[in-house]
Amino acid sequence: MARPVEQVKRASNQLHAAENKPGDISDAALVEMYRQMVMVRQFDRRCVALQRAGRMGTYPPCEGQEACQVGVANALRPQDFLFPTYRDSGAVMLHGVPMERLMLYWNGRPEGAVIPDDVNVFPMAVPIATQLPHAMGAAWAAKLRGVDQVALGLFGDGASSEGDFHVAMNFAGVFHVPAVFFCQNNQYAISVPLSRQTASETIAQKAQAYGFEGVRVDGCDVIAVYRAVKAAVEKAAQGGGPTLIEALTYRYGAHTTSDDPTKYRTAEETDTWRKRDPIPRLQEQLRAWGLWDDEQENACLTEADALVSSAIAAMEAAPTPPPEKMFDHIYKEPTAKLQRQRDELLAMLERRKQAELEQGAAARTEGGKQ
Amino acid sequence: MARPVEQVKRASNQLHAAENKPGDISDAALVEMYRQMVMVRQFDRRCVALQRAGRMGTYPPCEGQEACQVGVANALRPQDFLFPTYRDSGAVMLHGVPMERLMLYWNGRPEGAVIPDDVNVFPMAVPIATQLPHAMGAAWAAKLRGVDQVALGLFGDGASSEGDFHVAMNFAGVFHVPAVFFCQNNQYAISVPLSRQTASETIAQKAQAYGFEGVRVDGCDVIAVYRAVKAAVEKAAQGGGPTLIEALTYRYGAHTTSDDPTKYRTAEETDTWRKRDPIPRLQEQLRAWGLWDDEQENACLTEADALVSSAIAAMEAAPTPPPEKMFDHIYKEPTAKLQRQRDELLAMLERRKQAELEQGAAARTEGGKQ
Amino acid sequence: MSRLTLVQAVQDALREAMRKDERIILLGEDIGKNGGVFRATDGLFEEFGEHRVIDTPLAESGIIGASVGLAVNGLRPIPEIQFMGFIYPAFEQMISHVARIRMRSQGRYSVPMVVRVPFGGRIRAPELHSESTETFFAHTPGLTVVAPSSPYDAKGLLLAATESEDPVVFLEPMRIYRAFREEVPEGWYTVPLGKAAVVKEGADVTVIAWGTMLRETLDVVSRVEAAQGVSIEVIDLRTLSPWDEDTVFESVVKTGRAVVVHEAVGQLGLGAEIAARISEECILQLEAPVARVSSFDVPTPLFAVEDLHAPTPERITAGIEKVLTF
Amino acid sequence: MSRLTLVQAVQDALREAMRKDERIILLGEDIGKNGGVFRATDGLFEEFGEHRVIDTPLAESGIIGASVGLAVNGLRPIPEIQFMGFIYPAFEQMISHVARIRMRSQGRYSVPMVVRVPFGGRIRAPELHSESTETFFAHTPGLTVVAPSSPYDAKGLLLAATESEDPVVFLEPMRIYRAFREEVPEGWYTVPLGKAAVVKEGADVTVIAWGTMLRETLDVVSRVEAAQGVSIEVIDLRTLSPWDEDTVFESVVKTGRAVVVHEAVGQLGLGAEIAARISEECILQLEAPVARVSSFDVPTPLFAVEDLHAPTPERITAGIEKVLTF
Ligand SMILES: Cc1ncc(C[n+]2csc(CCOP(=O)(O)OP(=O)(O)O)c2C)c(N)n1
Ligand SMILES: Cc1ncc(C[n+]2csc(CCOP(=O)(O)OP(=O)(O)O)c2C)c(N)n1
Ligand SMILES: [Mg+2]
Ligand SMILES: [Mg+2]
Repeated sequence: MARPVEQVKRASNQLHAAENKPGDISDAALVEMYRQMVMVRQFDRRCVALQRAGRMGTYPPCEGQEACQVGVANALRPQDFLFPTYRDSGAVMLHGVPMERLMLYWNGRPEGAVIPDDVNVFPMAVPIATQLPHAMGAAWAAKLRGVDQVALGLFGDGASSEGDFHVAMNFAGVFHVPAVFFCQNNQYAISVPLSRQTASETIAQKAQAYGFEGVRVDGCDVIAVYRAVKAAVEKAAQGGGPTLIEALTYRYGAHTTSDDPTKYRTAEETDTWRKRDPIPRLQEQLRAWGLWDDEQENACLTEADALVSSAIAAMEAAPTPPPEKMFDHIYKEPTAKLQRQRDELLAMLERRKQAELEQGAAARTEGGKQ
Repeated sequence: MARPVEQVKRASNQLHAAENKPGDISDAALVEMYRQMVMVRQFDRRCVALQRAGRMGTYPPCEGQEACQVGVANALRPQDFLFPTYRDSGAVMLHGVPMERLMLYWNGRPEGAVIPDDVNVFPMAVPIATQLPHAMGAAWAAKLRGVDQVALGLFGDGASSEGDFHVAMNFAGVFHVPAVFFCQNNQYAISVPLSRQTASETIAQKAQAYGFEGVRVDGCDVIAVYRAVKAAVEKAAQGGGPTLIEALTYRYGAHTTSDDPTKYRTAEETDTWRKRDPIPRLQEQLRAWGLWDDEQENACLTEADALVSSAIAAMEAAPTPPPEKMFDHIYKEPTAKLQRQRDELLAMLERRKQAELEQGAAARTEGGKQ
Repeated sequence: MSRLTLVQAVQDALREAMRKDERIILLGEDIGKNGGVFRATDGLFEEFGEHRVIDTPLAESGIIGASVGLAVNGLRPIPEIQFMGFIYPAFEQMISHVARIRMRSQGRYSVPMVVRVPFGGRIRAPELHSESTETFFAHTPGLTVVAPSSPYDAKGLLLAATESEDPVVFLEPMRIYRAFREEVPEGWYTVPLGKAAVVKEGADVTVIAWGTMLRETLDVVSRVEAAQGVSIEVIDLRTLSPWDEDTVFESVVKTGRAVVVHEAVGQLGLGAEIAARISEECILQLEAPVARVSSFDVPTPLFAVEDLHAPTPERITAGIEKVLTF
Repeated sequence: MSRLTLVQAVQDALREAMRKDERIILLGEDIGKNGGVFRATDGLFEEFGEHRVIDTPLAESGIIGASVGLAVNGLRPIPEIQFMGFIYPAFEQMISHVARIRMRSQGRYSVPMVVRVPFGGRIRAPELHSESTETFFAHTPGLTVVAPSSPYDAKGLLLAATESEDPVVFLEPMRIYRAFREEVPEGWYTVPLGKAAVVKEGADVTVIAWGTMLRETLDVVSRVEAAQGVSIEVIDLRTLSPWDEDTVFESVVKTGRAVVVHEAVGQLGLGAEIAARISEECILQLEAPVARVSSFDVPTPLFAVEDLHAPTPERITAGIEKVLTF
C-alpha cells in the first residue's frame, strides 16, 4: 500500500523524461501549476522578509512544500472544503482567499481572518490536528445532505501523534465520509524528527488502523501530488470513502520566523532536499516537454512579483481596524456586558487621545520656550 | 500478524484434544487458573446480586471475560504494574487487592480505594483509555530506572477509539518501553458494536501504526491468553518493546447493573458466545487431561463461595468511614481552607446529631402522650 | 399537556425540534438503539432513523470536533456527552474552536450546536460521574451555558437553545431527571436564554440557585421562612453564562442580602463571580456580604459520602441565617 | 550571584534541580536539541543527555499522561507544555488524574510533577498563543498553581515546586521572559509555595497582581502615588491556588480597599474568587467594593489589538481611583 521512501525518490528522478509527459493533465494546467508554485514561493519569501523588517508578525514559511500546496489546491473543486494549518498559506490563497487577506492575518489584523463568502476555506488551525475532526464533520455533513462536496484536511507529520488525528481518521473510516487527509510529511515537527514522532515506518500505513487506503507520494513532485489528490477526491465524491495521503516533502526554511533550524538540522540534509526542489524540477520538465522558455520564465517571475507587491501594498494601506471590533462576533448579538466593556474601551481610548493631545500641546509649548 | 476471527474460533474448538495439553504450563497452574476463574465468576455474580438487593452501587460485571482476567493476572510477575479499568475486578484481585477492598470500592466507600503498599495495581480507570498513557509512563520509568518491571494496561474495544489509546501506543512505540496493551474486545462499548467503533478489521492490526507487534488471541481460552501475555511480558522485560494484544471475548451480562443489554443484543448472539464460555471449556479440558473430577469441582465451588461470602461479610461489617476523611489526601498537607471546611462539616454533623436526638426525644414524648 | 419528568421533557424537546428542523441531527455514545444511558433519546432512533440519531465511536473530541464540521457545513448537531466528567477529551475542541469559530472567522462561520451534558452528583454513581464544572465553560467567552431545574424549563430552554445561532452547553441535572413530574405543554414553546426566573418572591434575602440545587433550596427556604418569619426571594439562574445580572441585581437591591447555592466546589465556582458582581453593583444596598454555599473544595468523593460534599439543607440554612443575622 | 532574565532563572533552576535529584527528568516538545521554543531548557540536553531531557511526540495528553505513570513509578517528571493554549489536549489527564491520583488512591499514589506552562499574551504571537486560563486549574482541587513575576522568584518557586509532593502547574509569564534582569543567587534556594509577597507597602489601598501584570501594576502604582499623594500596597500573589488568604486579608484589613489585576478575562477570572473572599472576610474594614481589572470578556484577539484586550495602565489607574474615591 505505501511505497518505501527510496522507491518514491527513484521514481521522481525520471519524471522529466519525455515519455513521462502526463496525458491526463493539459499543457495549460501544467504551466499554471508552475506559475502558482512560483507565486507561492514569492509570497512566502516576501512574508519572511517582511517579518525580518518588522512589518509582519511571526510567519510559518512553506518554501519547499509548494508542490503540495499547489497540487492539493488544483485537485480540489471549488465546492470542496479545505481545512488548512498555519503552514498552508499557499493552498489557502489558491482555493480563493485573497493574498492580502492572508498577509493581514499574519500581521495580527482581525480583518485578515475574513474568508470571502463563496470560498470554502476554514480558518487555519493553530492547535495541532484539531482541524481533522472538522474536516471529517464537514465531509459527513456533505454526505448526510447529499451534496457533491469533499472535505480535505491538511496536516503535518507531527500532527499524526495527536489524539485528534486518530479520532478524525477513525470517525472518517466508520462513517465512510468523502474526506481526504493530506499529510505534508516534511520530516520535522519544529525540531523533532519523524523518528521521534512515530515508530511506524510510514504515516500512510496508519490508514490500516482505520479501514481505508493510505498512499504515499513524492511531495516534491506537483504532478504526483495533483494526481493522488485528484484520485482521492474523485473516489470520495463517488462514495468510495476517505483516503490518507502522505506526501514526502521538506521545508527549506525555519519552522516559523522565530525558529533557528540550524539547531536541529544539518546543512547536508537541507541540501539534499533542495536538490529535489519542486520548482526547478517542474521547470525542467516543462522545458523538456517544450512548454517553457526563458521568456516565459522571466514574465512569470515578474508577474508573481507584481502580484505579491500589490498585495503587500494593499495590506499596508489597509486602515487600522477600530479596536472595539474585538467585541464583535463573540456571540451573534453582543451581550449587555460586552457592550459595557466596549464603551469602557472607547472611553479609555478617547481619554488616551486627549492625554496625547495635551502632552503634544505641552511639548510644543516647551519647544516654543527654548 | 493478526489472524481473522474465524480462524481463532476454529483453533479454539480443538483445544481440549489430549494432544493439546500444554507442555509449558504445570498441572497445578492449570488447575489454579480454573479455580481463579470460578472465584472471579462467583465474585462477579454476587456483586450483581448485591447491587440488585440495594447492598452495593453500580457494578460493571465481567462474566464471560474470566479467561482474560485470569490469563493476564497469571502471566504478570508480582513486580509488574497493572493498569486496570472498571471491568477488571478479577485481574485486580488476582494481582493482590483484597476482595473486600474491591467490594467496598464498588460500594462507594473511600477506604475501598486503598491498594496495599506492596501491590502494583493502579486505581481502576473510569475515563476511557486514560490508563494507557499511565501504563506507558510506568513502563518508561522502569526502563529509565533499569528496573525489571513491565506495565500492563487493560482496555476495551471501545477504548481503542479514544485519543489516549493512540497517544499511549505511539509513545510506547517511540520509546520502546516494556509495556503490554491488552484489549478485551468484548464486541461492545455499552451498546455500540465494534463495527460502529472502527472500520479496521481487527484491533490488533492497529499496532502497525505504531511500529510494534499486534497479536490476536481467543479471549475465551485462558491458556491462549496466558501464553500470549506471558510472551509479551517476557519480550518486554528483555527489551523487546511493547505488544498490543487483542483478545476476542464477550460479556454475558449487562454493561453495568444500570444497563439493559436486550436493547442492543440478540439472545442468539449471547447464546453463541455462551457456548465458548471459558470456564466449562477449561473444565472439559482439565477433565480430558485427567486433572479434574466432580469432587474437585464441588470443593472448588464451595471454596469460592466461602471466599466471596466472607469478603461480603467483611465489607458489610466494615465501619462507615468518618466523612471528614474526604478532606484527606487532596494535598499532602491539608490546606488551611480545607481544615476550615472540615471543621464546618464536623460542626454540621454534630448539630445534625443533636437535632436528631432532640427529634427523637420529642417523638418519644409525643409517643408517651398518646 | 402531560405530566413529564425532566428527562422526558428533554426527549420531548428533541423530538419537537427534529420534527421542525430537518438540519438537526443527534450524535453521541449509545444514543441510538440504546436511547442514551439516561434514555433521553429513547424512541428517537426509531422515529428519525440512523442518519439523524447517530451512535458514534467512543471519542468525545470526535463528537465535538465533527460537530464543528457538521455545523459549519449546514447541519445543526446536538451532540450528547454521556456525563460531564467525560467532556474533557473534547475540551480543546470546546475552548479553542466551538467557543471561537465565530470570532476566529470574524462572523463568516458559526457553529450552532447544543452540547447536551448531564451534570451534578449524588446519584450513587462511580468515580468521575458527578462533576459540576460549569466554571470551565462559563469562564469561556463565546459559549452559552444553560442549566434547567424543571421539566417545563428543560423543554423550553432546550428548544430555545436549538434556535440559538451560538453554541450552547446544555447542562442537565441528572439527579432530578426522574425526581418529579410537571405539566409540560405539547408542541413548540421556548423559555428565553439569558433570563433568570424569580421563582418565589420575597423581601428579606435573595437566594440564587440552579439545576438540582434549585428545589432543594426551595425546600430549605420554606422551612426557614416558617421557622423565622422572614420572606425569601428565590432566583433560578437558568442561564449560567451570559447570566442575567439585571434580575439578580434588581432582587438584591430590594432585599439587601444574597446567598448563592451551587454544587460546584467553592473556589471559582460561579458563586464567586455572582458574589463579586453583586458586591460591585449593589454595594450601597448590601447589608451583609454575599454568602456562598457550595460543595467543599475537594473532588467529589466516592458516593458513600458524596451527599455531605454537596450543600446540605443545614449548610444552606446556615448560609441564609448568616446573611440575615449579619 | 548573576543577573539573569526570568527564562534564564527557570533554566538555572532546572539545572540545579536535576543536579541534585537524579529522579528528575524533563519531557516535552522541542525541549532537547532545540532547547525549547523559548530556550528555557537550553544546554540541558547537552548536560544531562537524552534520557533526562526528552523530546516527545507531539501529544500533550501523552506528555502529561505518561508523566503520571513516570511519577507513580519513582521518577519526578517536569513536563513542558509549549504554550498554555496547548495544554487542553491534556485537560482530561490534568483534571481527572493528575489532580486526583492522591485522593483516588487514598494516599497510596501521588504524582509529584511540575507542569511548566508559558502563559499570558502580548508577545505578538499567532492565535491561541496568548492564554491566561489559570482559572481552569485554580478551580481544580488537588493542583497547586504558581506564577512567578521575577527571575528571583521564578528560580526559588520552581525549586520549591520540585520539592513538592503534589503536582504543580507552573505558569511562566512569557511576556517578561526576557524583559529585565535581576540578581539571582547561584545554587539552591526556595521561595515557599502558598505564600504571597508584599512587594511594596502602603496604607490606602491594596493592589493584588501576579505574573506579567505585577510590574506593569507597580509602574502604574508609582505614578498614581506621585500624582495623588496616596500610598498603595502591592501584593504579588505568586501562588494562585491554594492562595495566601492571610497575607491578602491582613493587607486589606489595614488599607480598607482592594484592587485585583489580571490578564485573564473578567468573568470567573481569579479576581472573582479573591474579591468574593475579601468581601466575605474583610467586610467590616472594606470602604469600597473590591475592583477587578482584567482582560475584556472576549477571547484574546489577533495581536494588532491584543494590548487593548489586557489591562492597560489607564484601566489599572481607573480601578485604583475607583476604590479610592468610592
Ligand atoms: C496542540 C498543539 N501543541 C503544540 C503546538 C506548537 N506547535 C506548533 S507547530 C508544531 C509542530 C508541528 O509539526 P507538524 O505537524 O509536522 O507540522 P509542520 O509545522 O512541520 O508543518 C508545534 C509543536 C501547537 N500549535 N498545538
Ligand atoms: C471518556 C469517557 N467517555 C465515556 C465514558 C462512559 N462509558 C463508560 S464504559 C463505556 C464503554 C466502554 O467500552 P469498552 O472500552 O469496549 O469497554 P467495556 O465496557 O466493553 O469493557 C462508556 C462509553 C467514560 N467512562 N469515559
Ligand atoms: Mg512537519
Ligand atoms: Mg467493550
